[in-house]
Order: sequence, then C-alpha cells, then structure tokens
Amino acid sequence: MFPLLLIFLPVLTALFIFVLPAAQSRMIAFAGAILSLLAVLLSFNTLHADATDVALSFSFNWLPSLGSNISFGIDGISMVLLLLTNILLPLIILTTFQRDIIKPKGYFSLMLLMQSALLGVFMATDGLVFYIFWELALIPIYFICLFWGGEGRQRITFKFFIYTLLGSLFMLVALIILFQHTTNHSFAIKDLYAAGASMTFDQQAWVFWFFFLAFAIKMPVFPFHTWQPDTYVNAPTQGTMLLSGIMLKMGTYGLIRWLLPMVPQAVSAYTDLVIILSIISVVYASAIAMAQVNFKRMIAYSSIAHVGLICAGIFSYKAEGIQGALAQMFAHGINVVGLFFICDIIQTNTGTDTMANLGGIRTVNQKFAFWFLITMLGSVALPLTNGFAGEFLLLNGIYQYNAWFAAIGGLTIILGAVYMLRGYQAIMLGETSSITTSFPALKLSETIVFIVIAGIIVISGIYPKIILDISAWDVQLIAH
Amino acid sequence: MQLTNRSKQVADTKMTWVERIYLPAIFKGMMITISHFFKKKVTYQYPEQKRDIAPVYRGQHVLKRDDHGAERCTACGLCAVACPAEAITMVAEERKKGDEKHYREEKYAGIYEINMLRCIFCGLCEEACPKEAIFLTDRIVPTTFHREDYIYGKDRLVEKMDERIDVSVRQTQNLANFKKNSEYAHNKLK
Amino acid sequence: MNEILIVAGLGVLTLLAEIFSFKKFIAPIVIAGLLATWVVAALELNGNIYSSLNASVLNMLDFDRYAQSFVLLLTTIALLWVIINYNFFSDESNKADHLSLILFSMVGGFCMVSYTNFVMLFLGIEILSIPMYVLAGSNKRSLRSNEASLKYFLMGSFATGILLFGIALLYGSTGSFYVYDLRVKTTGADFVMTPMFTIGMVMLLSAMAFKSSAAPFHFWAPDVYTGSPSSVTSFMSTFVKTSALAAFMRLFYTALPYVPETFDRIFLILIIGSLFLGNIIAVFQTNAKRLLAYSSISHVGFMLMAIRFFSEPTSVASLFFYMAAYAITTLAAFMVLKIVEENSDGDVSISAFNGLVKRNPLLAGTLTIALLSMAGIPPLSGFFAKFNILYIALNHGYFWLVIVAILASLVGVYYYFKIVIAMFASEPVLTPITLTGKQKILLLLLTLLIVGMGLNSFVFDLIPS
Amino acid sequence: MDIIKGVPLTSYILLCSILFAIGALGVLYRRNALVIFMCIELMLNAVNLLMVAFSRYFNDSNAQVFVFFIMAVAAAEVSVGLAILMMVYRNTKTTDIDALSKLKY
Amino acid sequence: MITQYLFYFLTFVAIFSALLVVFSKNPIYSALYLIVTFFATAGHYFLLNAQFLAAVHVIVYAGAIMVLFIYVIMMLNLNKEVEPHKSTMLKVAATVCGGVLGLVLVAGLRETELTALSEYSNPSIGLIERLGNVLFGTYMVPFEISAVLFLSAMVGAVFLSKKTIH
Amino acid sequence: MLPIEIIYKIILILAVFTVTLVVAMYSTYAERKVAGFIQDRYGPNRAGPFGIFQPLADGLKMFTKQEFIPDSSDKQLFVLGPSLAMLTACMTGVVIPWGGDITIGDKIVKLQITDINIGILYLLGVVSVGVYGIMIGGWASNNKYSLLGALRASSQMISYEIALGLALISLIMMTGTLSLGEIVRQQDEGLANVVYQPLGFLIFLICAFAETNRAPFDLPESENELIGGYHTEYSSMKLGFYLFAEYINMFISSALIASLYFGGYNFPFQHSLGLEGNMLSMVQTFVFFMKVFFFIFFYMWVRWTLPRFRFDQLMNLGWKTLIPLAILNMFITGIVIGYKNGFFNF
Repeated sequence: MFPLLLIFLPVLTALFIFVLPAAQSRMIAFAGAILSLLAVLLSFNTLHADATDVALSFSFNWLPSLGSNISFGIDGISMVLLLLTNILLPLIILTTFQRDIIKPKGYFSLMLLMQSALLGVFMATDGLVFYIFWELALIPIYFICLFWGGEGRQRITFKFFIYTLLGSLFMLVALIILFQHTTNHSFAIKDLYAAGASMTFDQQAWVFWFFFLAFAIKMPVFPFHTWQPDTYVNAPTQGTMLLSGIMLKMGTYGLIRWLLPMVPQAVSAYTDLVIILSIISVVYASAIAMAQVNFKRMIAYSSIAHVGLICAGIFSYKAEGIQGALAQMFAHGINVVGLFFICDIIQTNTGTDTMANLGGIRTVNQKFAFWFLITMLGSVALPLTNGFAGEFLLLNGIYQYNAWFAAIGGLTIILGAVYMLRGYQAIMLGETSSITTSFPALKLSETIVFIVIAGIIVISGIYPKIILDISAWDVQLIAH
Repeated sequence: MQLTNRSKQVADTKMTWVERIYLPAIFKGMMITISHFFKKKVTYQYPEQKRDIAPVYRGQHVLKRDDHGAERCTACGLCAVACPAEAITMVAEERKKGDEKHYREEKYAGIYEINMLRCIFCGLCEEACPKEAIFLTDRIVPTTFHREDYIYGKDRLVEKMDERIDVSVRQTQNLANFKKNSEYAHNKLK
Repeated sequence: MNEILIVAGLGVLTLLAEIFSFKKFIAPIVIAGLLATWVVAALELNGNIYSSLNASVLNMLDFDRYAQSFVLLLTTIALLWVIINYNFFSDESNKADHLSLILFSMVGGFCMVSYTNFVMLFLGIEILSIPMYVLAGSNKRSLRSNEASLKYFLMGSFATGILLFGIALLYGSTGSFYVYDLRVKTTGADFVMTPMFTIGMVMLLSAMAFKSSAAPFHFWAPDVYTGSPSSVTSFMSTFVKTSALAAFMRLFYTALPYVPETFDRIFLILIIGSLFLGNIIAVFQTNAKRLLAYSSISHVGFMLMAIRFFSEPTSVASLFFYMAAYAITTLAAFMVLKIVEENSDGDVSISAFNGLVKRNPLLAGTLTIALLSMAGIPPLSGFFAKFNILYIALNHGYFWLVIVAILASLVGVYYYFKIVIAMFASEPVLTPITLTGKQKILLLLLTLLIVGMGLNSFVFDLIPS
Repeated sequence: MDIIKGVPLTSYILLCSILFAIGALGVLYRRNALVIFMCIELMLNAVNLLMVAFSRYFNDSNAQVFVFFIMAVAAAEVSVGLAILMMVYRNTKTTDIDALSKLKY
Repeated sequence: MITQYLFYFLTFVAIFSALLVVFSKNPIYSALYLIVTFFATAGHYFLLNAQFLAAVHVIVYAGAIMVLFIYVIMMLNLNKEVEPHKSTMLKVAATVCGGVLGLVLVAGLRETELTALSEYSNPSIGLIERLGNVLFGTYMVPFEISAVLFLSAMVGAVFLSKKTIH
Repeated sequence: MLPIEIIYKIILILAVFTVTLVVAMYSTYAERKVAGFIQDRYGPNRAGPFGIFQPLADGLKMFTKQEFIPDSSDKQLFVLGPSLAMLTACMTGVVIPWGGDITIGDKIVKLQITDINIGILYLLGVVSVGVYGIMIGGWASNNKYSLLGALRASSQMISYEIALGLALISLIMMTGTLSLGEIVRQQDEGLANVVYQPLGFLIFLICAFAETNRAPFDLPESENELIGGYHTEYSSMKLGFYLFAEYINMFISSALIASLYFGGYNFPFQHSLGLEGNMLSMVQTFVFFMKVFFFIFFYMWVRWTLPRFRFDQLMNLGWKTLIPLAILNMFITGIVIGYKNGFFNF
C-alpha cells in the first residue's frame, strides 16, 4: 500500500488546495510535499528488508480484459528517484515563497499532480500503468508552461508537447508489441521482459527504437533535443525546475528499467550507436552552451550535456555506469534546480539573464555569490561535490565499454568547467553594472533553499555512498 | 328602421353535431333544387312569344318630322350635350333655297349620327330636345356583325315620309303640360 | 424489440402531447420513457454474442447480445442527449416535433444494430436519416442550416441509391436478403466470387462508408455538421455515427465474415483516408464545430480498423468501447461548445474559446478533458479506446497501419490543442459565463464518465469476446 | 402466362446498370437541386427494375416486396426532400446548389 | 418474339428519356422525361410478371412523386432555364465519373452467369395474393416499422413547411 | 386467343369508346338542360327537337373556332396538356363491366374490355396520371391564372386521391378482390355494396366529385377568381378536349360508383323475371346505364345546389375530415371482417 500512499498524498494535497482559500495554497503544498518526503524517508527502513527484488509493492487487478494490473514496486533504483523527487518538490515550492504567483491554486495543485504522476512513473511495474503515468506527467507540466509561461509560450510548449507525445505514442506501440508476445496476456514487467527476450531480433529492434525514441526525446539526446532549450527558457522557473530536475530523469530511468532488460539482443546490437549519439550530444551541447549569452539557456544546454553522459553511461551496461548514472541523476537534479533558482533570483532582481549585462554581483551580495559558487562547483563535478562521484563512475563505466568513448565523453568535464566558470565570472565578478548595483540581500526562504542544496552537494560529494548504497544491490541485478 | 318584416335575429351559436356534418342541410338543399326541376318554366320562347313591353320602353331613336313632313331637328346640339354616353354626333348646315319643305327652320342637321353601341338608351336626348325632334321608340336595335353598322345616320334615324312613327304614347301628361306652357312647343297635343 | 416499441410509442405520445397541449410535460415524459427503455435494455442484456441466431423477431430483427449492447449504448447516448439539450428547444412551438423526430430516429438506430435482413438495414438507415435531414435544417431561418439540410439530404439519398444497388446485386448473386442465408451461401465451398458479387459488395461498402462519413466519402460531413444546430450535430456525430458503424460491423460478423479480408485494400483506403484526411484538414480549421467534424472523420478511421479486423476476438468489444468513449466525449465537447456558442452570439470559431478558463473554469476543464480524451491521452477513455483498436490491428499483423494511425493521431493532438491553447493561453474578450446547477452537475457527470470509462473496463466487458 | 421469353437476365442487368449510371451522372452533372433529386429517383428506379428482374429469375416474391419498400421509402424521402427544397428556396430564391456556399470557409 | 421487340422498345425509351432527364435544360422537361422513364419501367414490370408492382409504380412514382415534383417546379417557377454556366472542367469530370461508373458496371456485369436459376417461371410471384402473403407474413416487421418512417417523414415535412411564429 | 374473339374485343372497344364519347357529348347537353330545369328554364331547345342536336352544333363550333397558341407559351407542352387529359380520360373505361355475358354462337363474350386482376389499381393509376394533363396545360400557358388553376387542381386531386384510395381499400377488404368484374358479380349474390359500406360510399362520392373537378370542388376553374383556371388560354378544340375530358371523367366515375357500390349491371330480382342469356344481359346493360345516368344527373344536381368551397375549406375537408373518416371506416371494416372470420373468438 505504500506506493499508493505516495501517489495519493500529492493528489489529496492538491484537492485540499482546491478546497481551501488561495492564500493558503503555498503552505499546504509545502506541507504536503514535506509529508511525502517524510514518507519516503520512513520507507528507507523497509527497503530490502527481505531481499526480494521488489520490496514495497502493491498490486490490484485492474483491467482483466487487457491483462493489466495496477502494480507498483519500489526497489533501490526507484528509491533514488523517489528520493530526488520528494526532496526537490519542497525545495521547488520553497522557491516560490518570495514570488507572486497568479492563480496559485492551479499552479500548486498542478505541481503536486505532476509529482504524483512522476512517482507513479518511477514505481510502476506494469507496462500500461507505466505508460499512463508517463503521459499523465506530461499534462500538468504542459498546463504549467502554457498558463504561467513566458512570451511565445503557446508555440513552444506545444512543440514540447507534440515532441514528447510522439515519443510516448511509439512507446505505446512498443508496449503493445511486447504485450502481444506475452504468453499469458499480461502487462506485468516480468512478463514483458520474458516476451521481449523471446522475440526475434527484428521485433526487438522495433521495440528498442520505439522505446528509445520516447526516452531520448524526454531526456533529450542529440537529434531530439530541439524542444528543450526553448521550453526551459519559456517555462516558469518552477516548471523549468520540474522539467530539468525530475522529468528529464523519467527518460534515463526508463532506459534502466524498461529498455535495457527488455530487449537484450537489440540492446547489444545498438549500444554503439546510442553511445555515439550520446557522446555527440555531450560535445555538441557543451559547445553550444559555451556560445550562449543567456544564462538560463546555457544551463539548459548544460543539462543536455549531462544527460548525454548519463545515457552513455547507462548504455555501457556496466554496474559502474549505471550506478554512476543514478548518482549523477540525483546530483544533476539537485544542482540544476539550484542553478535555475539562481537564475530566477537574478532575473527577478535585475530583470535580465543575459550574462553580458550583468557582473559584479559578488561585490554587492557575497552570500549569494557563495551559494552560486558551491552549486556551480557541484555542477562542474569538482571532487568532493556530488557531481564528481557520478561523473567519475559514469566515465569509468564507459571506459570499460570503450576507452575512446570515455575519452571524448570526458571532455564534458573540461567543457562544463569552461562554460560554467565563464558564466560565473560574467555574472558575479567584474564591475557592477547599473542593474546589479542594487542587488538585494537573500530572503530567508531563499537562504534555506540554498542551505539545503549546498548541504546535499557537499554531503553526498564527500560521502557518495549514501546515494550509491540505495541502488547498488539492484543495479547488480541488471548489470552485466 | 324596419324596412321589411322578414328580418331574422342572427346569433353566432355553436352548431350542433348534426348541423356540423352538413349532410341534412345538403339534402334539404337538394330537395329544393329538385323541386324546381319540376316547376313550371318561366322562359319566353322569344321570337314566337314576346313579352309585353312597358309603354315608356326606350328603344331605338327616331328623328320626327312635323305635320308637313319637314324635319324638326335644327341641329342645336342640346341632345349631344345631354348625352351621357356621348353617342350623338351632328353637323349643322344652312337651309338652301327650295328646301323649306324639307327643313322646318333655317338650320338643319346635315349629318346626324347615333352610335348604338355607345348609346345607353337613357332618354336624356329626348328630354333635352327643345324642338321635340328626337324620341325613343319601342323598336329594338337589330344586331349585326360589324361595328360600323351600329352607327346610325339620318337614313335610319329620320322617319320615313310614308311610315310615320307614332310617339304620342311617350308624350306623358307631365311632358304635355310642360310643353303646353312653352312658347316653343311645336307639336301640340291633338 | 421492446425498446423499439417503447421508443416509437414515446414518439407518438410526444406528438399527442402537443395536440392536447401538455407541452410542459413533454420533456419529462420523454426522459422518463428513455429511462424506462434504458432499464429494459439493461435487463434484456444477457446471453452470448453469437448465441441467439435463431431466436429473432419474426426473422427480421435479432436482438442478440451484440444488438442488445448497442441498444443500451444508443439509449444511453439518447438519454444523455435529451438531458443535455433540455434547453435546446428554445423554440417552444416545435419542441414536440424535435423530440418526436429524435425518438423516431432512435427506432431506426435500433433496427440498424439488430437487422437480420437487408430490408431492415435499409429501413433502419432511412428511419434514422430522414429525421436527421429535417433536424439538420431545424434552424429554418439560417442559410447554413438550410444548406446543411439540403446537402445532407441529397448526399444521403445518393448513398441510399448506391446501397440499394449493392443490395440488389448481392441478392442477384445469392438469392436472399437474409444475412444468415448470405453467410451460409458465401461461406459454402462451392461459392465463387462473381463480378456481380464483387461490385455489389463494393457498392455496399461505399454506401456504408458514406453513411458513417469515412473518407473519401466524407465530404458531406463537415458541411452538415457545421451547418446544423449544435445540439443536432452532437446527436449526428454520436447516435447516428454509432448506429451506422454498428450496422457496418454487424454486416460482417453476421453475413460476410471473409469480406474484410478479401476487400482488404478498400478497407485500408477507407481507414487511412479517414485518418489522414480527417486529421490533416482539421488542422486548418478555424471553426470549432468544423474542426470537431473533421476529427470525427478521423475517429471513424479508428472505428473502421475494428471493423476491418473484426475477426479478432476483442474487435466487437473494442468497437463498442471506442464508440461509447467517443460518444460520451463528443457529447461533453458539444455541450460546452453549445454553451460557449450561446454566450458568444453564435460564434463557434476557435477564437470564441479564448480565455475560457477565465470565463468559466468548469467549462474549460470539461472541454479540456474531452479533447484530451479524443486525442488519446491516458488515462482517459479515449486512450483505452485507441489502445484496444491498435492492439487488434497489431495482433492482425498490421504493424505499419498502427504506425500510420499513431502519426495521424499525433496530428490530431495538434488541432485539439489549438482549442486548449485558446482556452488557457489567450485573454478572454467576453464576459464570464454562469452555469446553472443542472449544467454543472451534467458537466461533472460527463467528465466523470470520460475518466471513469477509461479507468474501469466495465464498458469493454459488456460484450464478451 | 409467362410474358417474357427470350430476353436474358443479363440484358436487364445491363439496362439497370446503364440507368443507374445515368442517374449517378445526373447527380454529378447537374447543379439544380431539384434535378439532382430527380436523378436520384432515377437511380432508385434502376434498382427497382433490377430487383424485379432478379425476382422473376429466382421465382422469389421477396425482391418484389423489397421493391415495395423502396417505393415507400422513396415517397417518404420525396416529401421530406421537397419540404427541404422549399425551405431553402424561401431563403435563397434559388435551387442551385452552387449558390449554397455558406459552409465553405 | 414480340416480347423481345417490346423489351428493346421499352429499353430504348427508358434509356433515351433517362438521358434527356439529365441533359434537358428545363427542369420541367426533366421531370416529364422522368415520367416517361417511369412508364417504360412500368412496362418492363409488366413484361416481368409484376403487374401489381407495375400498377403501384405508376401510382406512386408517376401519380404521387412526380406530381409533387412538378408541383414544386411550378410553384417555384423554375421555367426560366436559369441554370448557371458550369465550368466545362466540372462537366467533363462529372461525365467522366458517371461514364466510368457505367462502364465498370457494364463491364463487370456483362458476362454474368447466374447459376441455379429455375427455368420454369412461376407466374404467380407478381400476383397480389402472393405478395400480400409475403408482405404480411415474412415482412410484417418491416411493414410495421415503415409506419414510423412515414410518421417521421410527415412530421418532418410539416415541421419544415410550418411558418415559424415569432 | 382466337381471332374471332379478338374481333369481338375490337368491336367492344370501339363500342365502349363510342358510347363514352356519345355519353360525354350528351352530358354537355344534359348539363345545360338540367341547369335550365333547376333554374326554371328550358335550356337549349332550338337545335332539333328539344335541342338534341345542340352538342353537334357545339362540336362544330369548337372545331371551327380560331386556333390560338399564346406566343409565350411552351408550344409542345401546350398541345400535350389537353391531349393527355383526353387520353387518360378515355383509358379508364376498359375495366368497367358494362353488362353480363353475351353468347354469340358458341362464344361467351364478356361485356367488359378486360377483367384484369388489378382493375382497381389500374383505375387509381390512370386517375393519378390524369392530373398531368391539367398541370402541363396550366403551366405551359404561361399565365398566372392558368398556373394557379393548375396548382389548385393538382393539390386538390392528390389530396382527394388519398381519401379515395382509403375508401376503396375498405371495399377491397370486404370483397377480397381488385377485379371490378368480380366485385360486380359478388353483388349479384348479395346486396349492393352501398349497404355494407355507406360511409365508404359517401367518401368515394365526395372524392369522385373532387377528382373530376366538379362543383362544389371546381376551384381549378372557378370563373370569378381565375377566369377559366387552367384552360384560360385555350381555345377551339383544345379547350374542347379539356371540357370533354371532364365529362368523360364524370361518366366514368358515375359508372364506377354504380359498379362498385350499386351493384353494377345487377338489379333486384333479375333472376326471377324469367329472362335468359342475351336478353338478360341487354336488360342488365340498360339498367346499368340507367344507374350511370342517374349519377351523371346527380353530378349536375349537386352542381346547382351547393356553393363552391373556399380553398382552405377544401383542404380541411380532404385532410382533416375525409382521410380520418376513411381510416375509421377501414378500421371498422377490419374489425367486422375479423369478427366474421372468428379472429375474436378466444
């Protein structure tokens, strides 16, 4: 019943928000998110209590005609992402405390619904249920972007929506194909694994590419990334955080859980191709990020670069790679939220995020510069920050697969350092411009956010085992 | 004001069912018509059998001559003026020497035409005539096939010398009295 | 059969009520009567899908499980329609006419889902269509309504002619009008497919495609749907379409089981044409009603897939479910559309929906749910409907067709979201809309149905496979 | 009393096909709604004749009864159709279907 | 022999006047030629032993339907031959479509060979007794159902023709 | 069929045709005569004794009058109209049984041109086609009065045809046949049908008046509103055709009423007179014509009794009175037949 609790807690909170006055929405949402976080933390004890592969599970006979059960299960891999989601949600809500949100009821309830859907995606062990939550996660974020987004949001959010929907529709076909090949007409993940393994190579190839299309668009990986920067820039800050912090992980999670074990022959056949794509995406995105003048856009491209590396690591199919991917997913989620929050603060206070117009904020607000520095260092994977453990393991995994790939992928660290430091320099150092001279001090809620983020960056950087241990056992099960 | 004693009080009452199906009424009507079927006919078989006409019947005109056989008409035009249907046309001429016995006075109607298709036989010409020259008679204007045949000239209007038309019956007492007092009365009652 | 009697009687009663000036009670009586019909239909629903081939009404109608399920669905649609359009009859003087025409057309629909003889198919189609021709023109002063009526009539009659010629040729090659005879004869070992049979079959297919507005026989549908009064359009795109497709399906599973395989190419043309023409032309529409009309054509493409692959065990159930989901969704969409239409001086262009969420969030919410369902977004009923159909198509080995369908429905998402974007991202120019309590309840009920039908498969399980 | 002898069924089928095609041609060719409507009647007529011919060759009364129903339906259709035409004419003063272009945008 | 000549004569009349229905400029001529076609068809019915249908055909089509048509033409005063000039393209397209349909039908049905046809013809199939038995026996349900059709057609026609009260 | 029979048939056809024309001719005379008598006049009585040559004179006049075709009329249809009217009027006579069988040599000849088994349907068919003559003529004249007359005529005829047909259906239900000959024969054995179908007879009678456009249903040619109605523009023999057709229709409908409801050529106690064979047939024919003449007379009688309907009254009578009554009659007939056949013996 625990997964159900996790899913319904945000929904219930959303309902409360709808019933109670608008002024309280923010607090209720925050309280609900904290409650979810507590629930997840509590469940830590029961994880792996009895060495079964799915410890915290729930199953309900739902659509007998389709052989689909509403079934959820939490293992270590999902737990990492549950943790990420539930840590980020309170933070994201906290970032709104100093902002005026129009129609807060809708905003926060959509965010919570999104959380619910994301949790569903990370816990689903039934193909149809997975697909439904996958799509469901799309709807709230679409409306958040559409209603609260910036200029030109109609076209851009629409592009985003169509892109992701296209991918998921193909995933649906893949699921149906798998479903067809199950012996007992079931959507249960294990039956699907069996069905996938039993298929011919051609069929596997179709299923592989259909799945990959969906995940690649979501992550996004090189040729499918065009929706991403515009959407990140145009979405409201919280929307961007949700998109980059959590939603992006749906794709990578999908790779680990739904793609790699599903069609073994196809995976081994296409690994090279996929890793090459990922590496291209790393280099390409890093290069573009360096050319950006807009800070938010730069973060968006950096996100593509990071995800590319994660993808490559996963496809190395080594325990290190996957572990690294999970660690990096967690780290990236935290870091990118922090970066976008910084971007938001800058934009709110100066009205711009073009790096050339900024500068010298450090002289005005040192605390802010400090928090920025820590977050940025996490992002460029300085040793002893959370990013380091992840990237190290990823590169290790890729190296085991192919040294050349690792070498090229390793560029990301250098390139990342270059554009990140350049950005930091442009914004924080140098002469103050007219718009940065009056940069105000950080508010309490903002400080809390930064403390939490910085805490996580440092703690999991110094002692990454906290994260790695959660998933280590389960990763061993699927990796070669 | 009561004109007759046959008036009936009319009321807009609702018809009974029997009345509304109309069949009895229709039957009654049929009986009435069939009873007429067997009634005596009122037709006059015209040429053989003629209806009596009124003494003052107004038929075809005649232009009278006086006792000496001279035409009475002096073409004064009063009849044409009086005619409501504008059926009368005339052209006056001066009497030549030697014509005294044909025309009573110095002026006479050279042409005198009445269009019988226009004439409505009202008799106003007769009343208007100061010379008692024109009279309506009990004769019937015969039908023809051509319009021009209905324009009667003097040849057909003026009475023939040998067959004089008696119009005394038209000279009612009133007329006679009127004319008696008039100095212009030429045609004295006998 | 009882349903036909009740509904026909109800129609006559409605007319009589007009004569005896009980106008006030007409709508309540009709609703009560339809409820009774619904109960009867639900009670009579039992047995196996193929069970009662012989227990039929004088050999003309066969209320087997299939027919009975569709009767239930049709009654549900009609009942909901009458309740939703309770206020449609703004012109009080014609209330009885409208309602009785609707009821009579229901009789036609019932015949169409239960026929065992081509006479009944033909009569059913006509009984269904003739009131529709009239109702399409029920806004007598409006040129558009007139045009819709005339076009619908001319095209419908033309299709009837083709249908009849097809039936005649089928009769000529088999010697019977009974579908079971046809089944026996055409599945017999010595049956050769003569040109006459082929031509007859093609004509029959064309006519049925015409009636169910499948491309390339769809061209009347957008005009008619746009021109007719909105409530009539909603009836046409739900009740009429359901009846037509149910009749279409019945033709094959009772009479001509091998035809979909034999005339595969025709079916594929119909399916792909409907999917693509419907979806792509819909993209360019600026009128919401016309947009929905084209979208309904694209839905026909999906429904036809169920008919094409009818030999799959779940195809009937899938078709049934698709139509139920589609009908409820369309009813909801048209209910919102009609309310918007009334509040924007009869304007139904997409710009009339600008900022609807600020004018009335409930309306916007319902319409969004409906449109999402049509677009096939889980977990709404539209998704499961499409899922079932894609499944049977894949099961039949038509992998590429599934891809085509998916691409087409992606295009579909594009235009559905045009309305959604208008509702959420544009500023309203008109005043807020206030709803009556009844309307609110109805909207919520419909939303609930759209969501609930997806989450629970009771509708799908109504027809055992 | 077999009236017809020596005319093969095929002749009838061809006759009906031609009549039907002429009717369809008329529907496409003409623009006057009334004439189109008449051409539809012509098509139905072709169907009727075909049915009767089949009925004669199968010795089956069913087809004749079917024709009976077609006639009945045609009559009903005509009444409604002409009412629609009159309604349209009242508003547009024409029966030309090209004049009806309100719905093309 | 004579029936064959009759057949060809009636066929000629039917097709000829059907063509004239389509190509007459004046709607009233179209209507009149349609009546001629109907009579030719009725003649065919007679040849095919369907006397009852022939009579009903004349009564229904010539006597009721076409009278209504002519009535409407007269009422709308459509004698002006006002049909606008249609573009030649459309005309050609329509002709081609119709022609192709005809060709396909003719080509497809040209060599129809019906098996299991009884050579012996039962003259009673067109008789009213037989038809009555079939109609009120087998076809009871459609017969009754068609009442609904007529009722709805009636209500519809009246509704459309009724003046709207404002 | 033997040639001799064909010859008999041809003779019969010619005879019927001639008789029809002569009767129609003299109906015009009778009309005027009856009109005169009812209006306390004599009517025509100049041409020949009692004016019996009047129809000939009229015919002569018709033929010699100026033939006039309006310039703006539709020439072909203008000629087609009266021809059609005349044609359909003449076509009805073929199914009427004029008398009993006649024996010539060893051949038995029916005094009926053809006794087809759908005689009544044939009649209805021909009657329903009859309206075209009027419609075409009225339309082709290109005259608003003609058009109005034609419109009135057609709507009137269509409307009353329904009631007429419904009234006939009850009769058919009772007799169980569509053959006129058979219906008449049945009345020999029993009573005349009017006894069983009084309401049906009444409806049929009224509808027959309307179908023949006779007063009080002569709206199509109501002189004071429409000049001459559909034949306003007609002159000479084309007008004559129209008028003639009307009288033929009158004659035929009288014959129909007589055969359908009044026993046709049968008369009471015909078999106890001691007449046999041809003699009986001739008496029967005579009786039949007497009946027919009575109804023709009745037509005229009604004409001079009842005023003309207004158009709305005409339609109300047709649709709201006669059709429901006819259906009621059908219903009652059905119940009675059912009762007789024991459908209600539970």
